[in-house]
Amino acid sequence: MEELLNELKEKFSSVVIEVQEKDYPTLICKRNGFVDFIKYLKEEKGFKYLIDLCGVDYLNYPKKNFEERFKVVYHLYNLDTKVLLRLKVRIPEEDCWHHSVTPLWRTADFFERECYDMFGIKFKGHPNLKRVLMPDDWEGHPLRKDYPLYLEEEQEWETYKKIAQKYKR
Amino acid sequence: MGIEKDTVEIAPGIRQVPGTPVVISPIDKIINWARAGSMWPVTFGLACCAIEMMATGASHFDLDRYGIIFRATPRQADVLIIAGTVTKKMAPIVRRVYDQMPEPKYVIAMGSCACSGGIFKTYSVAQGADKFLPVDVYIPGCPPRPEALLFGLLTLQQKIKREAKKWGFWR
Amino acid sequence: MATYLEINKKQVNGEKWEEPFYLNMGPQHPSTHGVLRLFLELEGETIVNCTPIIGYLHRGVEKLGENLNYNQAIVLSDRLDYIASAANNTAFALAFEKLMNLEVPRRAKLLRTIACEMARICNHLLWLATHALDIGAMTVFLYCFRDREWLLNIYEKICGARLTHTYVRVGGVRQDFTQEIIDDLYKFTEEFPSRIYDYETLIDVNRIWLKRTKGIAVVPPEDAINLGLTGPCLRGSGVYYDVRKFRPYDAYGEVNFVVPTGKNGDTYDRYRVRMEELRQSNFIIRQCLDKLPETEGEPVLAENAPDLLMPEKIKKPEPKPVPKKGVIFRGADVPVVPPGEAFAAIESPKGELSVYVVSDGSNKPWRLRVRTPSFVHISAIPYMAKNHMIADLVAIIGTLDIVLGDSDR
Amino acid sequence: MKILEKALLIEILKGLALTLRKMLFTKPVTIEYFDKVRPVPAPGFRGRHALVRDEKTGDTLCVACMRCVRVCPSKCINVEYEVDKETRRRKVVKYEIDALRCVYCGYCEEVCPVNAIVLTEWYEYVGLKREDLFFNKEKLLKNWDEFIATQKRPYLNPFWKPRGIPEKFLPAKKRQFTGV
Repeated sequence: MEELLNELKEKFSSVVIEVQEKDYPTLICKRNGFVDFIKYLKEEKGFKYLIDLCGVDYLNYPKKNFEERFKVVYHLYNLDTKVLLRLKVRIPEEDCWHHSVTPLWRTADFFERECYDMFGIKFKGHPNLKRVLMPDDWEGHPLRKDYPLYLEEEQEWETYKKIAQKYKR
Repeated sequence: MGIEKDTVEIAPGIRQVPGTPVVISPIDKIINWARAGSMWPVTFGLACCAIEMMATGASHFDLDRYGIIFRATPRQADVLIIAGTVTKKMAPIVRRVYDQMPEPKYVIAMGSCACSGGIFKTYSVAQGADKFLPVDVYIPGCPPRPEALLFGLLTLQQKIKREAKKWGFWR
Repeated sequence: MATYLEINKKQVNGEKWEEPFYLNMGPQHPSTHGVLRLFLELEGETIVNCTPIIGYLHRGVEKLGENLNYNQAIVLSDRLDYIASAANNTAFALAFEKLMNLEVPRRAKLLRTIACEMARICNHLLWLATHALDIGAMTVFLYCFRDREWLLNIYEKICGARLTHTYVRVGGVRQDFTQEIIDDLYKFTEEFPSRIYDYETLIDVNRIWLKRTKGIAVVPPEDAINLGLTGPCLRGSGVYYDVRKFRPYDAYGEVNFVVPTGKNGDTYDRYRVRMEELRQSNFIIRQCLDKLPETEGEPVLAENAPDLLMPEKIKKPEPKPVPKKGVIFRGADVPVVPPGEAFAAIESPKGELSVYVVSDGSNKPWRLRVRTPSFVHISAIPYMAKNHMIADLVAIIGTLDIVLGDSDR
Repeated sequence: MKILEKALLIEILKGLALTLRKMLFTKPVTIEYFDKVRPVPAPGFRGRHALVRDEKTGDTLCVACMRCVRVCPSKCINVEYEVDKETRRRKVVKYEIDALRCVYCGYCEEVCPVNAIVLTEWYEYVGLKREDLFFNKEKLLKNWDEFIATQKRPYLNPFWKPRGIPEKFLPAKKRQFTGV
């Protein structure tokens, strides 16, 4: 475990910013060169199974020690050595994009689409980056912290508004 | 009125000519009796309540006893059981399913989510199916027991039996 | 798009018909298990391309979870995978406990394990019922629901609800079993294997069943891992991976069970794996029941479990003059949950269900991420359905065992 | 042998034999609900809401502590109270539950310090209008009267005092509680 982390830190010193020991070993990575890094993990180190890919919005998070607004969190698993690894990539709000890992994992397809849908993080290299859960013409990205939980009438989605008005009783 | 002299009332509003199999009744009664005896719901499940709806139709509760048989197409159905959360994305489709049903049609909102949105007061959930559908019976519960659904269906039967003059207009 | 007459004319003349035919399946379709919509590109009756369109049951559970406190978020988890809600409860509770550093009493762990395995049996019975119904075996549907009703009645005695249990909670479980429930469960576990045998008599070697499941939707092991399949779908392809064995939680570390795996990775193998899991679940329940008397009388909720209300800040009493060694009093207001993050995964009946929770120190989660198996499995439909007939698509949806509430959240 | 088995449809005959056996020699599981059987749910089933009626005063036991309002995940409880100036006690003015929003999690009955609110084992209730299922205080008390008439006294809901939960987690009034 320790060896792996040290090796990764040495080999990819330009990508890995920080190594944290939380409930699972956590690597904080840079966006540049991330694909090479994760490809190395998958193909050389045996982290073949992508458990989860999700975004987190850190707008107004108390006592945060980084500038960027979003994070994309990966959970990778090695089926042979039973090691779970968490990777975090910080994404600034202004240029909100990230590299896609869909060419490596077919699973990442829906995960990245969901992440785009919910946070508006664009994944470069994704073959079909469309909304997955919300309708195509939905405005805004629901899981952002500045998005309201309950929409008032004026913010309502057009199609639903029409139906609700047409059949109002 | 000759009818009242010569006939005997066998049920409220229904009279029989004694000694013959002739029964005199308002057409409303006959039509409502027929409709109440064969309510065919659409196989249309949305969420959790659909599982309880299936359980109601399965071996333990057996909806067929009441002449309630699930139809897979809205074209042959009379009752739309909205079993589960209606999201805004789904609302146009639910409405389309309802529009495809022939008259007379009835709507049962089953469960908290279908009735009023329930716990999900969020951006993507329609706050109740009655926002865009005429709901006849509300069944609370999250999800309601199969017995509660049966009770709701029986309540709907009672409601149909009370109806008047809803048979002339084929809309 | 070509009309029917044009196509017919072309076919009569012996020309090759090249234009694809598009077909929409769902969201209102009896065999899509909910509100799944599939957009099919067909060539004749063969599927060339298939695009799943989901989100018709997206209720915003993750966003709503950020606005409710940790105990209230457990209520939401019931409605994710509503067939096996005890398993979902456990996943949420495990993540929250990890965040709060709670140690769950052993009796609660055993009770949770029993509830989870009952959920697995419930889920697999419903899966078998609907899968068989889709393929054409009606009798199995009636038999499975009969036995499922039995389990639901036991659940009702345990926690007062049939589907949405809210049984597992942060730091333990809701309440203890009574002797009556334990007796019921013993009776169930004794009789259930014979019921499984009944289902197998009906369909296991039935030639229609074999024709419709063997060789359908074959997934090689490498592809299964790449597609992110988990649970019985992954094990049907022959990959030995089970969260219960690899990262044991609750009482799974102390019970014996076998993780069945398939060989060919087709629909029939996945069916076999699930049938074997039914037996193993039954066995696990039996072992846990045998262990229950050892923990008789223990509490089922951890000492420092958070209150249901979970106030924003806990008001600590005035610090005592001589604090014990190692205990540090930090003023009057102490946050209930330390800031940080936690990741917990369980083997839900459908596959790996993992919860990633980020906390900012208040009583509400900052971010509640649920990775649900159905969401991933739906993304595998295009791969599996390629070059199959439309009729097989029904078997493929059935074998993946998807629940749309689970996938759309 | 295998060819013979195939030709004689052995496996299908086996299945049919099972169905026939179940048909003839087992009791039907179908319960004839409403006409003949009205099943009683297990104690603690979370059904229709009720406010416990106090035998002495004829009013609710509720002390308007607002714990149920705060714990409710779907925010379906609305309580209004006024403070009596002399005794400094709270008095419930309005107690409303929107049963259509309720998700029947049972948290309210668990946090209630005086066991005033209960989810009864009553499930046969539907509404033809939305307002039918909007319970105010009078309706809730009426629900209790209807429910308790079908019960053996003393009635004790299992979630008022969940089994196996350490005693110190419960408020003082709940610890000695033995039933209404």
